[in-house]
Order: sequence, then structure tokens, then C-alpha cells
Amino acid sequence: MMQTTDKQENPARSGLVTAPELKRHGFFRNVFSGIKSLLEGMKVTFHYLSHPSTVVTQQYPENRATLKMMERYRALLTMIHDENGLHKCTGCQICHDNCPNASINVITRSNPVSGKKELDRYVWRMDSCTFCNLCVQVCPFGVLKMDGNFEGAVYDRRLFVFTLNQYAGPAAGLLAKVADPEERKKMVEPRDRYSGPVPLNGQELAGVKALKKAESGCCGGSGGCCSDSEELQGSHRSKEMK
Amino acid sequence: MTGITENIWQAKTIAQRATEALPDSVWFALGYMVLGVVGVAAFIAVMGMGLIYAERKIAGHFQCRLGPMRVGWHGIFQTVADTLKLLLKEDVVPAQSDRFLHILAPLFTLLGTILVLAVLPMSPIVHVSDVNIGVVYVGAVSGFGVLGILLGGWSSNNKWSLLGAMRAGAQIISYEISATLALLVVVLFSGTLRLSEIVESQAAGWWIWRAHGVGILAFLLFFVASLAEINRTPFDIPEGESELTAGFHTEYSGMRFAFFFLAEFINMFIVAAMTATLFLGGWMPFHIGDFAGFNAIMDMIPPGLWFTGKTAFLVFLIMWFRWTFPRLRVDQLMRLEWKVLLPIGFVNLIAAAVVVLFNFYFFPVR
Amino acid sequence: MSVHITTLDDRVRLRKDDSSPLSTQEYFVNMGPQHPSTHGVLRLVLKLDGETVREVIPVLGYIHRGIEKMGEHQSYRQFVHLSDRLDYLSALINNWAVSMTIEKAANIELNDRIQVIRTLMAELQRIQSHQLWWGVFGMDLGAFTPFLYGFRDREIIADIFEETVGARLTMNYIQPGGLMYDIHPGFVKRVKAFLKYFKPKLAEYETLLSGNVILQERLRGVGRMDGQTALSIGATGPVLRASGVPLDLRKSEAYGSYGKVAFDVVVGKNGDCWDRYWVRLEEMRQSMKIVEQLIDNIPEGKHMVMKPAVKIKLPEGSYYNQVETARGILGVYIVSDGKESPYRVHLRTPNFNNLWAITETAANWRLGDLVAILSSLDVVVPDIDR
Amino acid sequence: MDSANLLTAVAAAEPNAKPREKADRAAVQVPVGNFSALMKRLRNDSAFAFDMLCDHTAIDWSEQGSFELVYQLYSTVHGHYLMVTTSVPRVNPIVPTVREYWRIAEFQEREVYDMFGVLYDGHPDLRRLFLEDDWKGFPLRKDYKDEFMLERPE
Repeated sequence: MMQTTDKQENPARSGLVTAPELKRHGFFRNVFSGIKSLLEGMKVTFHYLSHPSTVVTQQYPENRATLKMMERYRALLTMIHDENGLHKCTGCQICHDNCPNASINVITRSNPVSGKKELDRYVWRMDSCTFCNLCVQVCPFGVLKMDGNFEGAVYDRRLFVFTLNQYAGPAAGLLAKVADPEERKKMVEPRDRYSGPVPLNGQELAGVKALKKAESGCCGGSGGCCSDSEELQGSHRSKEMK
Repeated sequence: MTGITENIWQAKTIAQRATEALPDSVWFALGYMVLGVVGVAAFIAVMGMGLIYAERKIAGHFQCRLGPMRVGWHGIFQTVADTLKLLLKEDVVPAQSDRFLHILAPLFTLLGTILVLAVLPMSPIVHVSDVNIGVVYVGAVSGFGVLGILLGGWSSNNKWSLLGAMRAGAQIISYEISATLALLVVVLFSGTLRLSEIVESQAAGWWIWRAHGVGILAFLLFFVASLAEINRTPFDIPEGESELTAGFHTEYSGMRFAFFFLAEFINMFIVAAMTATLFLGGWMPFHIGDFAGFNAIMDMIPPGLWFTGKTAFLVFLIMWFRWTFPRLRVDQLMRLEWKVLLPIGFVNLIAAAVVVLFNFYFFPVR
Repeated sequence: MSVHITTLDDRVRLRKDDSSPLSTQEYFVNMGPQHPSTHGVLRLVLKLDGETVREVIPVLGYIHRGIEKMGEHQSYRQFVHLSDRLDYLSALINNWAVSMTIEKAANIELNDRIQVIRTLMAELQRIQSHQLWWGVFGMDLGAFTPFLYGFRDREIIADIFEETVGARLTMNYIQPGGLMYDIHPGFVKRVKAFLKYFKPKLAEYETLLSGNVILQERLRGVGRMDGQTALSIGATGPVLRASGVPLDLRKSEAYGSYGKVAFDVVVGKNGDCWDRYWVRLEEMRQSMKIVEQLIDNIPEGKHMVMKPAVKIKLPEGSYYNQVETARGILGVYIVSDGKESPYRVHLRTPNFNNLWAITETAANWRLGDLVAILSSLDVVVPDIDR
Repeated sequence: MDSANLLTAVAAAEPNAKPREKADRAAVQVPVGNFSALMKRLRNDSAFAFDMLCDHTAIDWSEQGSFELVYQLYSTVHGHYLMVTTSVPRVNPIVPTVREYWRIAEFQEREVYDMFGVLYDGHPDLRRLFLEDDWKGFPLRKDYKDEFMLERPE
């Protein structure tokens, strides 16, 4: 494995291509071949000018209706919620351990009813995320995915802190085992999208609470705005790029 | 042959009209003068914006892009918006610069441009002033631009600017020789320095084809040398964006930068217009000798359109060059001038003299 | 002992020659860190004599991020994504270099499918990188249009990557033990469409720029560097090959699937800018050849031979491994003390070595040539600074 | 030459050179005193002909109190690799430069000086490469502390 001295020589495929020499000719030949080469270049550019169909520009905000990112495109980190609005996260911290730049904080709690350890807040800091996809890849339960919504720009840096789960409570599998709907309701607690001010490095993620509506002042951005309380409750994901 | 030299267009400059009106009414004369001045100023503003828009649009399509699309229909008001922005921007003068010269420089460059426009015969009636030494005047006044560039580069107190200015000085002064040599060919042909008479002398056919190869060669020489004089690609080394950041106007901002920019675009128009005037007949329709029928058909297209069409074509050619070619190196540029263009120019001038001597034109007039 | 520590101020001190009031003087100019043709934040202190460059003193560090220090605190799996940020134009190949070092150290055997896909991706990345270089090279020489043509064609490969990898620039796709994803079902079709599209476009590149008399005059004989100098300066990749040294790790080490495909090593004759230009253009052709041979023969298999969450620990020791990126040899040196993260990581980046060729080649050329030479070396500044 | 032959040849050329343990390719360890002579031999002897200095860096073995300087050599003539290492103490670390054998060493050594503070004897232009000239400390040393350095929160 270590020695690389054994060259695998195969004459059939060990060819060398050598760069051609640029030739100089006499004065007049130079002038004429030079002018000819210039005209050929002009022909190429004129081809594009005369064929408007070759234009590749995408008119971005106008083409939102047709612009579709690839399914694997890595933009916003999203926690997958099923049709009942349930996630599968158990709060096991594997994604946290694998995150190269500590962009993920999984805050757990013990359930007020059952007392078991469960997810309280899944906090993701987009501002330090490098979209390396390791969290998605290492998750043993398939909790996370990278969403293709790239319109994440906001005016306030604090808005780059997201709470990904829509509720604090046990994962979908555990919750399904609870038969009593009243008890189920008691076990879960809704969580909003934002987690409060960006904690500076070294500080704890203290005061994990929503920004107030007045404070946010961000409603120009498309990706993350708290225009109504319904969105704060986590349905912002439905407002995706069409 | 009298038919074609007859002045059927009643060519009259605005200056002439003013002079004629003077005995009757001072106000009419003044009105004409104001018309001339305002006309040139408005022309510069409108033409500048139009050219910038055209350049951006054409460049866009050369490069598989769309160009400006947002302000107005297909971005038609983009340059208006840009001009507004430039007007409102802070005018930064570097602290260590020569303030007075720094402010003066863009005005010099623009002044040279404006003064040339005054003598360009754009059509028999759209012609501000017809100087009897028009050709010499154009050569002299357009040299004003380089003064502004040199001043701008020097006063900015920036080494890149200075380099750009020095390059510009060397380049423009060198290429003016070739341009003048090519220009002299037309002066020989037409026997006059007056631009309107040069146009009228092409009533039997444009100089580019009437003088056999000499005309075409002179046309090419003049066009190439003029391109170098106005610092367009492939001769844009004074700005040389990738080498000198922005060359002589690195330290300019806001409206002063816009003056340089505007002058550059108007210069492009002037080069196209001068080339058209000297070699493609200016506003003169396409005539072939004394084929009266053909000439009459051509005359149906108004002279203003002829001028606009020829100039637009040449402007397009200049843009086409810019968006296709790489830039020459500074020493190659000098070599091209002194070792290629200049000898050819001299030989061509002598050939032109022979042509004139033996009256060896298609459809000789005299 | 003659250890003498100097400073930049010492280097840029001018000798004043006042013998005559008309004597000319050399002067220093800062080219960069903000300059259109240094492609980022490279700073060159130029000693000029009029237009002529007398000396080039590169001053680095404007985008140094301490990736090597960061690596000491990251697990092996996490370190891969930092290699994206070296030479961001060949991110996948960088991933591969790091992954291959780790795999060799940890004795992870890969299946053929992984190797073939890695090779395919690396070659696509190489084409993409050279496309961008071609455009930028044109722009540095004053032709703006090639820049956009280069980007236009680059976008198509970016789309291929986006579909399979999910990212367009910083991929983190090739990982120790395999690949992040298996290839997308549409991958093969897209690559074939690209090959069909790009071949005529490459001919167009030749017409538009290579054949252009102005370009040829600008490049012929400029910035000549012979093979011995190139080796001594540690230049690799197209820069070295243009000087006539046929060193290509794809051929000499035949890692990945390169042993199974036929391709030629492209070399130059004179080591001037033209050769460096032409070598890259021809390498695009050779890369397309490799892609053509592999695209129909992707074997079946898994895309990952180990569980993604498994913690990798390397046995104590030092490991050095190299791959051929679009710009030359990227060496990854890992010293392990048996823990989860490396004791020391060092990256031998191609651009760091290639850059110094400018100090050898640019002297006594014009300022415009300096731009051409720098562009023909194709430096990517984050790769120099790490 | 393959790995074993190379090591034998190096041992014959320089008796003080010991094979370096725990390396994935042919590697020798040589005392600083014999270092320069060995490198000269490796560069100029046609049996070795190491015409390329691929890489040069240092490792801070802070517990042993030494820097290990690592040179990766490659020969395009023979196609073989060799890793040469030498150790210097962490206090007053001085090594002879190999700038005269490989031009690139000038810059690689500057980087090592910048990051580790290793001094190169005979280096023509020893100054910081990435950091400013008046920077305090050498960042890649294990004990380097900086007020702006971010610790990864656990």
C-alpha cells in the first residue's frame, strides 16, 4: 500500500501529447493569418449574438415558479415531520457529536408525564453551518434532511438560529404507543422556530425563546419571517419556494 | 457630371443659419446658437446613455446573457438610473492628490469630445459649424482628451493611475500619426479640409471603394488607429482592467468618473462618425458614379438615416471587437504602430498621391 | 550560525541613486490584495522599472484560516469537509486526497463502484476547474467574453454535481469509506449530455482564444520555465507538465480507476505561457476521454463500505498520500497518535508550490505579462493560504 | 528503488540515519548534525536523484520537547519517495536550510518558521510567511494560545 515505485507501465496507454509549437511566418502571411484568426473569433461571438436562444441567463426572482433545485440540494436543515406533525428524533446527540463546527445543539428534557428523556429543542445555527451534510448522514433514525430552499437570507443575524422541531416531546414511534389522546396532548409542547439571540462563542445557549414580533423587523426576507403566530408555531416550512 | 456634384441637399450648418439670420434679427441668430450649443450638449447626454445601453445589451447577447432587464422595458432606463446614481454619489478626491488638476482632468477629456461634435456633418441640416480646416481641427481638438487622461493619472497620486496615464500618452500620441496619415489620403482625394466638402466630394462614390485598394487600406488604417486613440479593446491598455485595476481613472468616483466614461463612449461615436464621414460618404447616400437611376433610388433614403446607419454599423463593429479580442501588450501595441501601421501608412499616402496625380479613380470627377 | 530574521520592510527597501537629477529609479507597487487579476486576496509586491517587472515578492496570509490547526481538533470524518475549502475549484479531488490517506492508514478496502465514481467525479471536477480557468485566463488577457463562456459551460457540470452531491462548490462528497450518496439515477444521462454538448464547445474555445493572433503573441515565449527549475520550485500539475516533465500521479500511481482507462499525459515543450495554456486545454480533452470510458461501465456495488457514524481511529504513525488535483499534487500528511482526531495534519497544496514559480519566471517581463503568467499558473489563493 | 533497497542505500550513505518507525513509506531519521550532508547526497547522488522536495513541515512533539522536521522527497528520475526526518529541541530549534538544493525549501521553511518558530541556519530571507512580521507566538505549536482562538464547545 505504501510503495508507489512500481509503475504500471502499459505502452498502449502511456502516451504523451506534446503541445504544438506556435509558428511564425513572413510578414504578409502573419498579417493575413492574423486577420483571418480575428475574423474567425468574431464569427463565434456573432453566432451567439444572432441566436437569442443561446442565452442562458436565469431571471431569478421572476422565474421562481419554474426554478427548481435538485432534490439533494443542501440548504436549510429540516427536521422531517410526518403527516401528523410528528418527528422521529430521540435526542441521542449523534448529529451534535459529528457536527464539525458545533452548529447543532440538541437540548433534551424529561417528559412531564412519563419522565423519559426526550427532545426539547433541536437548535441549529445556520450562521456557522457549512452544509457538510454529516448530521443528515449519521442520523440513525433519518430525522433530518437538507431542504432545497436556498432563500434563507435575513436582515438580522439572530434569525439564523432555528429550532427545527415543531414540538417538544417523544419521537413519533414512542408517541404512537400512547393510546390516550389526552395524555398524548399533555406529553407534547409546541416549539417555535427561532431560538433567540445568537449566543456568542463560549456562552451557553441561554434564553432559548422566541423573538418577539416587534423585535424581528425582518419581514422583507422571504425565507424566514414571523408574519403571524401560525408561522411561529412552525408551519413556516409550508411556505416553500414553489 | 454636373448632376452629382450639384448641391441638391441644400446643406447648411446651424452656424451659417445664425449668420444669415443676424442682419434681420439678433434673436433668431441667438436662437440658432443656443440650438447648436444645447443640441450638442443634449446629444452627448442622450447619445452617451444610448451607447452605454447598447453596449451593455450587445455585450450581453455576445456572452449568452440578456444584459440589463430590470429598469423599464428590457432595461431601457437602466442607464438613466445609473446616471442618477453617479450624479448622487460622493465625489471622492484622494487626500494626497493634486486637487485642482484632479477636478479639472475629466472636464478636459469631455471638452475635447464636445468640441469635435460641433463640426461633424451628421446630415445636410444637422451640422453645427463647418470649419474650413475641419480635418485639422478634429485632429487637434481630439488630442485634448489625452491631456485630461494624463492630468487625471498624474494628479491622482496613485502609481496605477500614473502607469495608465503614461501608457495612454504613449499610445495616443503614437497612433495619432497613423490616423493622420490615413486621414491625409482622403484630404488628397477630395482636395479640401472642410468636412462638408469631403462629404460632398463622395457624391460619385465613397472613397473607400472609389480609389481602388488605397481607399480600403486607408480606411482600415484609420479605423484601427482611431480605435487605439480612444483606448478601446484590443487597445485598451491605459485602462487595462486586469492589469492596472482601472488605469488612469482608478481614483475617480461619482460624476467625475462618469465624465471619463461618457467621453469614452462619445469618442466611440466620434470615431465611427469620422470614419463614416471620411471613407463611407458621411450622410451621402450610396452612389455609383453617374448612374442617375440608381442614385435617385438611393437618394430616397434621407441623408440623416444614411449617416446614422453607417455610424451605427461602425459602432457595432467596435463593440464586436471589444467583446471578442484579448488585449495587446504595451510593447506589442507600440510595435504594431511603429513597425506595421506607420510604414503601411506612408506607402499608402504615396500611393494615394499617385492615384490623385493620374486621376485613377472609378468615376473620376475632375 | 547565521540565522537572520528579516521583515518585509527590509525586502522592499530601495537604494536611492542620486548621482544624476535625471536618473530613473525603480519603484515598488502593491498588486493586491485587492486587484482584479490576483483572483482573490493574493498580494504581490512588485519592483518595477517603468513597465518592466524586476522582482515579485508574494505576500501571503490574507485568507489564512488555520485549517491545519483546526484539523487537530476534528475527527477524521469531519476534517474532510475542511479540504473543500482549500482549492475550492477541485473540492472533490481534495476530498478524495484526504479520504484516501485515511483509508490507506485505516486499511479500508473499497469496492470498484466507489473507485469508478470517484474517478468520474474527479475528472468532471478537473474539466470544470479548467473551464473556469480558461474563462478567467481570457479575462486576464483582456477578453471578457471567454469568462462567461467558461462559466456557462461550468454550470452544466455544477448541475451534475448538484444532482448527485447536493452542492455546487463545497461538496464533502467523497468520504473515508466511500461516498456520501450513491449517484443519482439521472447522473449517467446528464454526463453523456454534457460530453455531447462540450465537445463542439471546446473546438469553439480553440477558435475564439487559442487561434487568436493577439493571444498567441501574448503567450509565445512569455514566462519560460525549464523542467529543472520547475522541479526545484516544486511545481506540479499542468505547470510542471508544461515544462516538459511528464509527472502525472494519475499515470504513475494509477490510484482510483486510472489504471483501467486509457489517457495521455499532456506535456509542453518550452514551459512558456502558451504551453501551460495548451496543456490545460488538452487535459480537458483527456479528461473527457476518461469520463467517456468510465461512464458506461460503472460497476454495481455499495456506495459506502462502512457505517457513516462509525468513529475512525488511525493506528499510531505518520501517513502521507498524494493525488493529482486540477492544479497539481495535493499531499495530505497525517500524524496520528491513535486518538479520534489527528495529532497533526499538514496539507501540501499544489498552489502553494506553483505560486513561487512567479518569482522565477516574471522577472524582466512587462506588467501585462505578469498578469498572463500569474493566470497561466492558475493559482487559487485559499489553497496557498490554507 | 523500492522501499527496502532505498533504506539500505541511505543507511550505506549515512550511517547515522536510522529508519523511522511508524511511517507508511520509506522513512529515515537523521541527527541534525548529519542532516545537511545527507540531504546534499540525496539531491546530487544520481542513485538517489531526489529532484523534488514535495513537502516540508514540522511536528510539535510537545511532550518529548522536540520538533520533528519532516521532508518528503520524490525523484522523477527513479520514481521513488523518501521521507527524511530530523529532530530539534523545542528551545532554540535550529536546522540547516536546504534552500540551495531545492528552491521551494525557501518558502516551505518560511512557513515552518512562521508556524513553529523553527530557525533555519543559512536561510537567505527568513521571515514570516502568512502572519505579520510582528506577530507574537507560533500558532501551530501545541501550547499556542490566542485570545481570539475559538474553542469548540462541547
